[in-house]
Amino acid sequence: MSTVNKAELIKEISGVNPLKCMKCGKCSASCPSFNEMDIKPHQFVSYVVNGDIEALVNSASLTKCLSCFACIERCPRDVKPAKLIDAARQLVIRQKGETMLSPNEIPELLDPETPQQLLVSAFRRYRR
Amino acid sequence: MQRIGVFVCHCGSNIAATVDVKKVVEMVKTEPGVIHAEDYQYMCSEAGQAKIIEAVKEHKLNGLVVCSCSPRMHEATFRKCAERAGINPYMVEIANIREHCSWIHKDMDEATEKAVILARAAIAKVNLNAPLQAGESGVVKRALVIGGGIAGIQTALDIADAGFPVDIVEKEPSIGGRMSQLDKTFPTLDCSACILTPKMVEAAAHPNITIHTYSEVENVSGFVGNFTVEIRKKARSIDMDKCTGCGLCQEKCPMKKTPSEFNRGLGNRSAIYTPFAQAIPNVPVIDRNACLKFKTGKCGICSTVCAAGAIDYTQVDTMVTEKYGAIVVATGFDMIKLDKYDEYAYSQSKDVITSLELERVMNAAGPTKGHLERLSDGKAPKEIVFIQCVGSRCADGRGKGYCSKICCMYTAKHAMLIRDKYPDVNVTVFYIDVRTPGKNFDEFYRRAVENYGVNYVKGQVGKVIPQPDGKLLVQGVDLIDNKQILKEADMVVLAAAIEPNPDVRKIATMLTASIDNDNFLTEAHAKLRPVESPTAGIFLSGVCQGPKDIPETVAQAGAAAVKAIGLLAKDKLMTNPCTAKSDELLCNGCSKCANVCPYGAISYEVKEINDHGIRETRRVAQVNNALCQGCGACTVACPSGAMDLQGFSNRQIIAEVDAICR
Amino acid sequence: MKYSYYPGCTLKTKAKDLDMYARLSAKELGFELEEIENWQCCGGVYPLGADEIGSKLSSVRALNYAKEKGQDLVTLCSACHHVIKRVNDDIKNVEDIRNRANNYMKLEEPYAGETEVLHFLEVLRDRVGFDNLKKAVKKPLTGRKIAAYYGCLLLRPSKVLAFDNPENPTIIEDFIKAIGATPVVYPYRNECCGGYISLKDGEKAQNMCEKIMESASGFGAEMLITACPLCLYNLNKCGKLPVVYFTELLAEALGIKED
Amino acid sequence: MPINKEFKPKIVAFCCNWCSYAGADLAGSSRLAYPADVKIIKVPCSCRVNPMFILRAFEKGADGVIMCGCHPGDCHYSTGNYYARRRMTLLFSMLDYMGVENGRTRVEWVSAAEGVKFSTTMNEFVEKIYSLGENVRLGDLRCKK
Repeated sequence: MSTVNKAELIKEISGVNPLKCMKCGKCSASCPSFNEMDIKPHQFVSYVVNGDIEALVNSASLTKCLSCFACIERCPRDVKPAKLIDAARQLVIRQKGETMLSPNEIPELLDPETPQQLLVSAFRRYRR
Repeated sequence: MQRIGVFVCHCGSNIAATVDVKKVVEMVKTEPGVIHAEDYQYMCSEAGQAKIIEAVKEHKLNGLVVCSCSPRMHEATFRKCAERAGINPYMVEIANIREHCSWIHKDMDEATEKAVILARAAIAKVNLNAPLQAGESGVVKRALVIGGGIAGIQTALDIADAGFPVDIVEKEPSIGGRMSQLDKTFPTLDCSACILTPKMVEAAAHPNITIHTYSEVENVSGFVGNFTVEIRKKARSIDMDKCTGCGLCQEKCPMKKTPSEFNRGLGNRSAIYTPFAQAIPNVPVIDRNACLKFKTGKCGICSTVCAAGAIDYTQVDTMVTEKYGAIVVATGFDMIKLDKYDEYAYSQSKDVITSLELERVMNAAGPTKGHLERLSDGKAPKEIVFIQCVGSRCADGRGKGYCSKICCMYTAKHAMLIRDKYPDVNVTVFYIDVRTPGKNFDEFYRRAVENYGVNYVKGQVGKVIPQPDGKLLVQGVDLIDNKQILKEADMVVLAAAIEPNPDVRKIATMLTASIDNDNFLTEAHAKLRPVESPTAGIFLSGVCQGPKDIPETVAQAGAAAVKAIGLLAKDKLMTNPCTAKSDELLCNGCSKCANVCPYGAISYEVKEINDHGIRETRRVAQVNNALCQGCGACTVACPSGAMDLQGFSNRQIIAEVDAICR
Repeated sequence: MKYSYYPGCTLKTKAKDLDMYARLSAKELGFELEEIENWQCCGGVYPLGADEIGSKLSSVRALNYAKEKGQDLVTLCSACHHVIKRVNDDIKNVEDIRNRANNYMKLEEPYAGETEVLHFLEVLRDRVGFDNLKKAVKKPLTGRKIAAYYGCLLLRPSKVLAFDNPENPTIIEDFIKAIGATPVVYPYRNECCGGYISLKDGEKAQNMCEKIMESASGFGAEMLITACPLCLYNLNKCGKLPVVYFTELLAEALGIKED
Repeated sequence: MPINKEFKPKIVAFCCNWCSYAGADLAGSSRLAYPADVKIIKVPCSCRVNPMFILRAFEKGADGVIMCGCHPGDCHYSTGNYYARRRMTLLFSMLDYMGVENGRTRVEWVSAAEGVKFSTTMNEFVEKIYSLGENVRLGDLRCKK
């Protein structure tokens, strides 16, 4: 798939119009995972606009976003950066064989108190 | 049969780029009644108008169709042109092929086809036009200004200086408005009160100005040149003629715990109060909701201490009815409520304040006597953070879509004043863009950065986090460094968006003045008629029309005054001749038309009618042309089809419908 | 009053307390939670993608079940509430999702978002009323300083969840007042606990939970209460202050908690 | 009815002089496109729109008629749009009864500041008319020779 198509696909999956962004940075100011991210929440918009999708799908930020929706709640332009991040994540995990969490890893990650909810949500986030 | 000329304008390339004007000329030549058709670069220009006049003479035309921009733009121009050519100005119709055609369509064939159809509709209408004569109406030589802030005061002074009487209606107990609450003004840093109060005094002393404070406009009727306005003068509970303004009543009033509106609720006032020391008039009012006398019947101390005997608990609201030729709206603005912005902890912490509250804190007459201090514990702050664009430029349904325009400059002012007076206080400003267009404005902002060391950070704040020790942790972002910032501050100041005074919608409805979704009043033309409402005789002054700072407000206030003076200086106004007219032969006197008329323009007369040779005495409708505004409600209500609207007759509109559906 | 009740997977296993105390308290307060038959896991995470349908169907089934019974749907786990409420909003407002979901479901009567989704706390606030709850309290928790932890999922995005003020919520504080204790308001109560990140990056989640705990204890809290099993898990790992489900305290105050 | 690709609907829009005509002007000066099928007739107020005009339009082959006025409460003549609203409600239900579907008639309030609304309304309305196809009903009712 060409880069242009991928950018279009991200816009389609996310339902976000990145051109609405006014680059205020309130998403990055609100993000609890800001320091762990290589591409920061406010930068997602320009990556999609510029069509630099390769960098985006290879970004560590995809797994660092906690889906806490603080950026969605506070964005003054209704751009919803978390939706863009999730759409990029979908691009990765919808490809055959691509996954960010293998069932083999699971046992060692568990402890006696681990709630089912944690596993379910982690699988939703990391795998198709 | 009419002899019609069709004139197709290129409007440079505005029309000609999308509409094949030559083809339009060719296509309309065969329309019934069309004797002549031509196109020209700019029909509205002197040369274009000369072509029209020439064609009228050469072809003995008696009707004109101009295919051009919106009639709202140049209908008046072409009507005057027709008059110069010796034909009745109401024999002109405009086909709007710019706003309604060339500007919104791309495909040339499609746009051309539509332009031809629009031209045909106009031609069909002109075929049925009849010459109309405009009537005359008088002008009441008195103006009303609604709102007594700097905009209203300036407009009133300018109109009064030109020799016309003006009334100011202000809902607060004193004139002065928002400007009276400010401490210093940009870009010169002079004291707001020092430049405002002389104007207030001048207005109060001006022989042509009458000030109604603590009053509201209750009802408006009439039309340009002849408005009738009812003003409610709220019961002040003080005899204004007796009160000497000594202030003893306020001093002795036991109910001192009412939040002061003037100090934005940061301090308290008594139940009997003047909002501020320089109030005009310097006569207090009793806040009946706070007054012990009104709540319990006991007390009455103010009455006891008043040597002048001015206190009158029995006063009631009074109504004043006055006639005006022109009305200026100067209702101003307020800051938005911040209840939807709790991430900035405005409602959670006393040390998070709005910029207008900071003005009061910095003001020597304010709640802290001008000392910069935290409102929670009175301590002197060492770190202050300013947050810009709170509720401005929003598209999320929480805030306003527009830029409030004044915040960048007043924040630079605040930052500079603080750094000047308290050099040990650090000031950080989080901004999205710094917008400082205006004379000496950007220089002013640069001074804050370069000479006063104000720290400007490009980026927004996500959350203000109150700490157990009373400090405020500001979590923001520096987009240039690409870093998240956690900054401990003692005070946070929010540049909250401004919005038009919420009362303005009610007033706009009374005036039938158009208003936009943000509650700003709409101007008649965004560029060429910025101080007039589309409703004739209504003028706009100050922030009610859009965000502006003091210099701009004063300039616009003057402009609004000039427009009002221009109206008041006329002895007669031409009235709209497109009024209703009843056909006595068809009228059966049923009164349906009179019932729907909003202007009471229809009356009945019993007269003898010669109905096809049969003479009989009937009750028939009569339209008073001076009162009729030409809405047409009666024409549709009339069951017998007797009532019709001149200029928009049933036959004319049906001819347009037919032409479009052909 | 009977409500359809969606417990969700964790309430059947690690978070049995959250479920049990809710049912007991409901009975005491005069309403009944009827568990939906054959409910399926909500997925734990709301699928953000506009083209996701399959992952929304389990919620639609639960919603339709409640509709057919003519009942409101009550949830307890924050994640389930978030997912089901948002799916319901999609079905109600997004024509494409509504059509496609109904194509899959092949119901006799299409589901169009008719069911009202209520969190247990909303039932307490809007149906029972905190005033009435206060009257029903037998053993008020007087003197206990309790901090509410909301997390993300109940509050955001507020346009859909419409649960409370997303930046300065009060519903759990009002609940704490109703059961006789003293609520402790602190600014981190709506900050993220780390959520699912704790599976792969435990340290990060711990840092986040520590900030929350520190802020709560700094403002004088003795314990935290929450509605979310994952938040409870993450916060408990941090260990500074005890964390319990709000239903447990409710049962205690109503005098029905067995010791 | 199969959608005819050659179908060019005839759509008449009645706009009041004070609000919606100005709104249409604003749509124009903001270059907010809508299909050329819409042709605007200016009336002083929505209350000037006689139901007869709308019947005439359908009789002459219009496929849709839309009437725009000032928002309720904002009428330049105070009450005109209230009259218009009541008249149109009655007329449209009668037209629907006669077979001119409700989708072919519409009332919309557009202020002078709502260029965007004007354009989106017209786009929606034209799309609706395309989906309904050509209007033949009132034409059939005419006494044809």
